[in-house]
Amino acid sequence: MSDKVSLPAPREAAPDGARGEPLLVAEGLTKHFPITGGFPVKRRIGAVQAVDGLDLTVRAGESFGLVGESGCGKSTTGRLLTRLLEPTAGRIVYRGRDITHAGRRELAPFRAEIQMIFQDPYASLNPRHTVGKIVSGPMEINGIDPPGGREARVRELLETVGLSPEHYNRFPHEFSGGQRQRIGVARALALEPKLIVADEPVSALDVSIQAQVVNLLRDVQRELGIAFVFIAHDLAVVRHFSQRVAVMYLGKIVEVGDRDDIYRRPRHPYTHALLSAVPEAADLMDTPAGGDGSARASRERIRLAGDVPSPIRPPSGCRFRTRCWKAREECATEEPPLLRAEGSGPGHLSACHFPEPPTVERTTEVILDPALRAAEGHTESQPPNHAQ
Amino acid sequence: MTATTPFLSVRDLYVRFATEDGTVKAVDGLSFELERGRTLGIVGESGSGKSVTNLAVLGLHDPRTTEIEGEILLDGQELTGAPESALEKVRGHKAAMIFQDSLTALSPYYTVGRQIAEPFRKHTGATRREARLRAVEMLKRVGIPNPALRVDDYPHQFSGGMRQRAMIAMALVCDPQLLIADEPTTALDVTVQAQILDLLKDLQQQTGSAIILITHDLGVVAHTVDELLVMYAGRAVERGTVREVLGAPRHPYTWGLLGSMPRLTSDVEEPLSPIPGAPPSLLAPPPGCPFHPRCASVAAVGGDRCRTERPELPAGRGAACHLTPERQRAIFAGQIKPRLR
Amino acid sequence: MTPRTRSPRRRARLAATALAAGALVLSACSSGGGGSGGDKDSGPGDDKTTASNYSIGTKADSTGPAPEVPGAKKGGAVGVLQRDAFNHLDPGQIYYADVLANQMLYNRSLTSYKVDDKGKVKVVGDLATDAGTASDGGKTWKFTLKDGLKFEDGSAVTAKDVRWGIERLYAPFETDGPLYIPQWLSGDGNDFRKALPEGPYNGKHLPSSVLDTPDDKTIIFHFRQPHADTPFATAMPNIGAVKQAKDTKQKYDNAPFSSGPYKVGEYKVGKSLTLVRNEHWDPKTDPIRHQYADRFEISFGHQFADSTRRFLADQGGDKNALSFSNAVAPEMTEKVLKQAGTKARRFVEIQPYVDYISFNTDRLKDAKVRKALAYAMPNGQILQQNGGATAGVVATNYLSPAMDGYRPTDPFQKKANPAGQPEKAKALLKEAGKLGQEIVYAYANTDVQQKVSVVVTQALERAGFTVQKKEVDANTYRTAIAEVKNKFDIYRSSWGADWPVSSTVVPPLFDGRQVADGAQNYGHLKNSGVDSEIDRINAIPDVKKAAPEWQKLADKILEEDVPGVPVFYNRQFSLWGSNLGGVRYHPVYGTVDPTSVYVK
Amino acid sequence: MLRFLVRRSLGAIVIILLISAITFFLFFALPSEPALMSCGKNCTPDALAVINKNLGLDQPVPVQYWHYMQGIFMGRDFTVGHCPAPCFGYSFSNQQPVWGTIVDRFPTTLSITLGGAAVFLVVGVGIGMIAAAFRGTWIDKFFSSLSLVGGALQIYFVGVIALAVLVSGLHWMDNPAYHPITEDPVKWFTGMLIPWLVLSIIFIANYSRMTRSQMVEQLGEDHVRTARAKGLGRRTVFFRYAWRGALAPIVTIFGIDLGSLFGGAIITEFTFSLHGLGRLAVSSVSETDLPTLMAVMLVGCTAIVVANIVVDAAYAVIDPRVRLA
Repeated sequence: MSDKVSLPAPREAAPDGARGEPLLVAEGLTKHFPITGGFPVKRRIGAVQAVDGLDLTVRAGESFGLVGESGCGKSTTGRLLTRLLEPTAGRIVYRGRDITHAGRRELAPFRAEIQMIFQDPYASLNPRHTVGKIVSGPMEINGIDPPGGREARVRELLETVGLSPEHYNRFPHEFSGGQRQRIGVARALALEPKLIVADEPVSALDVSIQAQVVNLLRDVQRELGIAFVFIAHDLAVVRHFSQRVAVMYLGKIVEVGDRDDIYRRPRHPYTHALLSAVPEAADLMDTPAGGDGSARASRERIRLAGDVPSPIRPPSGCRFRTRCWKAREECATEEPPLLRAEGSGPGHLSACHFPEPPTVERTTEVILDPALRAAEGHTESQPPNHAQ
Repeated sequence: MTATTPFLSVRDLYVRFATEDGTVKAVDGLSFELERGRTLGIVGESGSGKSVTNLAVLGLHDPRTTEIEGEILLDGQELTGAPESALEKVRGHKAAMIFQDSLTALSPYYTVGRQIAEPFRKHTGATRREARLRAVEMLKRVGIPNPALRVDDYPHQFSGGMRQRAMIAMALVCDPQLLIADEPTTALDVTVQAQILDLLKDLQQQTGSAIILITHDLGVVAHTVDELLVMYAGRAVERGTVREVLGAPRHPYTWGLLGSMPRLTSDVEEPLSPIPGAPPSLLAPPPGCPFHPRCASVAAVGGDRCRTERPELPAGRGAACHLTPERQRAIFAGQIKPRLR
Repeated sequence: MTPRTRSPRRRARLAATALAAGALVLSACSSGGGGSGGDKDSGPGDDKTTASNYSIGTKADSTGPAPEVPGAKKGGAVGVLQRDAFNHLDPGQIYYADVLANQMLYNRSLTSYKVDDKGKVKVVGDLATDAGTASDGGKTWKFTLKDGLKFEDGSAVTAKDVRWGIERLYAPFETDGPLYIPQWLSGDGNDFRKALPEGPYNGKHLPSSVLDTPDDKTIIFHFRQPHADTPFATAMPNIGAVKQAKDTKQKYDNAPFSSGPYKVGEYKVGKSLTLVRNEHWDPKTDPIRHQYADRFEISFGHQFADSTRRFLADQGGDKNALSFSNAVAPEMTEKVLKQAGTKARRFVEIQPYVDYISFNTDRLKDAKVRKALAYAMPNGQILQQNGGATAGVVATNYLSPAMDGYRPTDPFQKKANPAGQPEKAKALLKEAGKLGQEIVYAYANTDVQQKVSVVVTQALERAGFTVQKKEVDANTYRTAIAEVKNKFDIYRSSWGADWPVSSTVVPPLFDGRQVADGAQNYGHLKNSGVDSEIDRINAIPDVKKAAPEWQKLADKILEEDVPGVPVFYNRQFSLWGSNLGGVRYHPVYGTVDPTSVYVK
Repeated sequence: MLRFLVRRSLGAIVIILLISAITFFLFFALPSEPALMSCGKNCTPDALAVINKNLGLDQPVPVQYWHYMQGIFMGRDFTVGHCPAPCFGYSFSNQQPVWGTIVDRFPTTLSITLGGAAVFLVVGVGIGMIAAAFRGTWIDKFFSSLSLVGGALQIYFVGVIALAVLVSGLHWMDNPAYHPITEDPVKWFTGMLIPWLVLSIIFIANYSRMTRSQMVEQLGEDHVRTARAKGLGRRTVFFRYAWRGALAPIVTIFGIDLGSLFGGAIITEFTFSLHGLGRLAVSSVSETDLPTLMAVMLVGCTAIVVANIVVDAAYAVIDPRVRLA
């Protein structure tokens, strides 16, 4: 309806644009997906503890990275933050307002301010709608009429994301994967959100296209001052995009801190293992051609055993202990709190009873995988500590 | 075999698919060689022809819709045009393959043990009992705990990493001399990927087989392969040892790939330098150099050469580019390398 | 409603569910062509059955054995293909065509119809020595049983058994059969049951002042009113002998105790029935029935298309097969008429059933309007929708040609104008000042009636009516139109006489005192003149003399009161296997008469 | 497996009870009057009342339902006598104990459906596999167009033609009839052959098309490619890997088709003058014969539910990923 005026944002709640002010706060955020079964009547017999007691703060205008392996609960966290899922426990406070259990109507003003970008650009666009319709959709739903009209705004947005305004009347199938993800970004930007949750936005794209989209998101984030929760499994991409990073493992944050805290001075053994597992072409790029030797020379090499345990019955105490080379008895009984470890900078928290030294610049070799151990001739039997 | 004949030699390979929209030139004149005990990495984005090439090596394309030309010599045996019966003897025996998605690449209907034992029985004539023992042994070798029990599990009862190990066990069960690994770790988590890559490398050291590793991830090849082939739009655009290609890349496409990759150590304040545009359609690839519509060096070559003339990939180290090797080196050192910091 | 088969509702439902729509389309396509062929061929049906065909037989006529059929042989099994499973074997429950034909083989009644090879019908004594003797002005009727009558176990049939057979009709479970005799004896409607609420089962019996059996051979009825057509009423199958010791009440329906030439061999309810020879039946006592075949093997579930196909193919056992009541499937009519060699094994005969369109005189009060409707009604086209010439003949008056005393009167000139006379109708409407009169037309939602509704609507609108169609669910159609206070102006109805005397037609259809929910005076005609005329004719002691009077009254009602218009007289088109002889038409039942059938 | 069976059976009982209640109450919601069927021509409201009393229809519907259900489990007394459990009452239309009728008719329908299903599964799946094996060739195109024609056919139409040609025209076979398999297996087989073929024709078309597309899809699956890459022979790959994968969806569809198979049986029974449950169902509706209708519904539903449980169990055998619980 044309007589609907675009709603003024409820600015009185929190001073807008103050970078660094907490925008979104999650406390004890928990999501358990029930598993039914049993006999003879089906009932709840357990739960996938997808997210379990998560505390995090996203500040206005910052880019917050959420990294972890599959099943760590990062995507669930994203859906909880945007309230696409109802949390089992915990609180979500957006700009000072508790929206944990807000209903449709109460959420309406925030819906426009929190947007989401999805992994699969194919699945998230309606193939029967034109690009114009897709991008203007959120404006229509929220009854927002920007000055100059919706179409003009859409064309402007298309330009912003690197598409041509002439693409307004095209259909999604006429675009390549990267372009489709650009359409998704344009749609998320349509309502001038304050927070965008991007769930694996580039992982379905080819390397060269992935870089284009990462650059686009970076520009959007920086120039428009939008806060981002950037969810990805690719550590290098997260590092490139995020000012602060949280590492998740089995539904919990094991370490959180500024980018350099995590990538240069990690304290949690899992963060170390993750970083050491990333195959880096750069290891060779910096060394001149020729010569032999291993590329791993200057980095620690940590090879864990097996896969991540099931989130249905996570290990007691510290959840990482089953794959950790430093694990001791108390790790099984006592859950390590997320704390600032001795020697860490401010805001750098890790959840470990026995934190690692704060550097990756070492030549530690930890081999837990039995097949590797056998093949590489490690003869000792399962030493708990393998640091050399 | 004489020492001069390479173990695997692919010459002027063309693979074309007949589709409703026309003929797709998936592989367009590709040549490479591989020796025993060596690992060749083939890197490229989707549609570059890297997987198609390797399916052609084992003759796994549907002959009704695929046209294959060229020469594939495996240990002196010509595989293009070979009868199905001959190919069946090669597959899984002399040359085996590991696929990307172990969930779909293993049959959900049979136990892991049976799927491992099957090619062993077929190729060695072993009894059911022997084959089963072999399967248990293979599972143990790839690091599956309790192999004697897990041998009777179905693939869905395995975790993703374990399934990929089982697939490796299946591929290696007949001690193949050539192992083709097609994106073997793409579906895996990074910690598991590291285990699998190391495992492949360790197993190769034990068996001395040749490996072709197909991937889109330059990081993966950096740690695993000896030689590297970069493919774009069905053609090889650069070749060399992995140190040569990653340390001093010559082809503008390779520069683009490296510039597109964020690194754990790069300067986060600098944006990535992606390749503009998107890969070309293989139904109607651009004339001349297929990369020219996205290439920043067209001006450096000058004239219409890039648009009209197809650059050849020299034998040995080199790139399929109209820039002279000197210009290639100069541009990399002067303009590209600083940006990669 | 119509006793044509068990129930038209059922017929319609089966057609709708079982047959694909294609079959119905086929039938519509072929009925045009088949119709004319049927006309040429239908020789016997048109004029043979006239008034003179019926008479009351003498004592000599009632004496057995039945005249031999020339060429008849003993032995063999006759197959009978029926569509619907028999709903009853208990003679007390039998009313409708298929089971009427069937009961002839194992059940004998006090009187019965003797049909000769020319189609002439005499009412003769069956169990009784003659057709009964009246006294007391027709209120008392006396019957004497023949000698040598036996049940299937060899025991003699006595007057006590006949009394039992009649008295059990008073029991509450006997609801399906005709109730003339009990009602004449003990009261109208359901009141008669009060005379013997449990039937004879608790040892009570009707007093001799009502039903008298002074000895083993004599049965005397003392009716409340005179009834000249008693010999016809006693020919209903339920006025016969039931042996008390074998009466299993409801279960008797599956195991009737035979007094006829055949008895129940094996009965798989709903599937098949085998009748085998009754060795204790004495042909000398029976003026009607033969015992040529060894067995009758009756099977159910044969759609008309199936039975017709098998008779046409004439293969194997089907050569010895017939059907009591299955007609030739409409879509195969032409094929049957054209195929060589079928002429000797088929007939098309008039049945005692008439289709009407009733006019609700409570709503259409102006007789001119009703006359206009009668003129406008397209009888010929309606008949076409029902299957054409082999399914019926255009009706010209209320009484069927199968009735005694029938005359081909035609007050609305239907014979000459089978499509109706819209101009005449329009003129009448104009005269009445009712041009554009709205007519609420109710019809059942069966395929045939839907097609009929189209031609009726067109014809009426041509004649200046405005038609409002009201489609009624076939299951509730009868209840809906039988409601006195219904909101319809015209609707289809049909009626079949229980015997060929019009006392079973005119009173139920036109007696103003019988207007009630559920009754058959669908036109709601209330004319005291008509009512007193009905009483007068009913009192005439000689049914032969009464017959022309009924016709006159029916014609007068049609011409003056017009509570409806007759549309067509139904016909039965039968075909049977080539190896059977003695297959005749039973003009009273409207089916094949199985009593003289033999295997060649 | 046992758990699965017990749980599914419990669920089935609930479903069947629900269906019985719905049928029962729906019957009375319909504008139908069962008494009319036994009312002859003398049908007055008086006479109807008598009949309604005879049939027990004068009581409130819930009471009738209660008596009915009681009868099934504990037997019931009627004026005719005691009716032992399982007592489904006496038919309104022919006063027969309904259970006896059901027991009599059930084997016919079972024979028609099982035999028909066997024919269309074997032939349909076979044709589909052949077409898939030779996909793109004239063999494939021949079978594809054949199944297109077959899919357009109707049982009634094919049935009439089959009878006209095979029985009346060429005299190759006798009129279809049901003979108990226990008495004469050969007669049973020959008597049922035409109904089977006719019933299966429309399904054959469906199943061959579905099998072909499933096989083609499976042949393109990664795990089939893996099997080939292991050096397994074409035949092994085709039958052991592709077919096994195609089987699961076929079994699923078969489970869904059970209902229409029963529907097909109704038309088949009418076309071939056979006496099965389908015919009984239709006649009980048209005759407003509540006890028979109820019994047919209950038996039919039970059969379908049981068959579905069997299909689900078979599915679990075929696909180890499906865990029964």
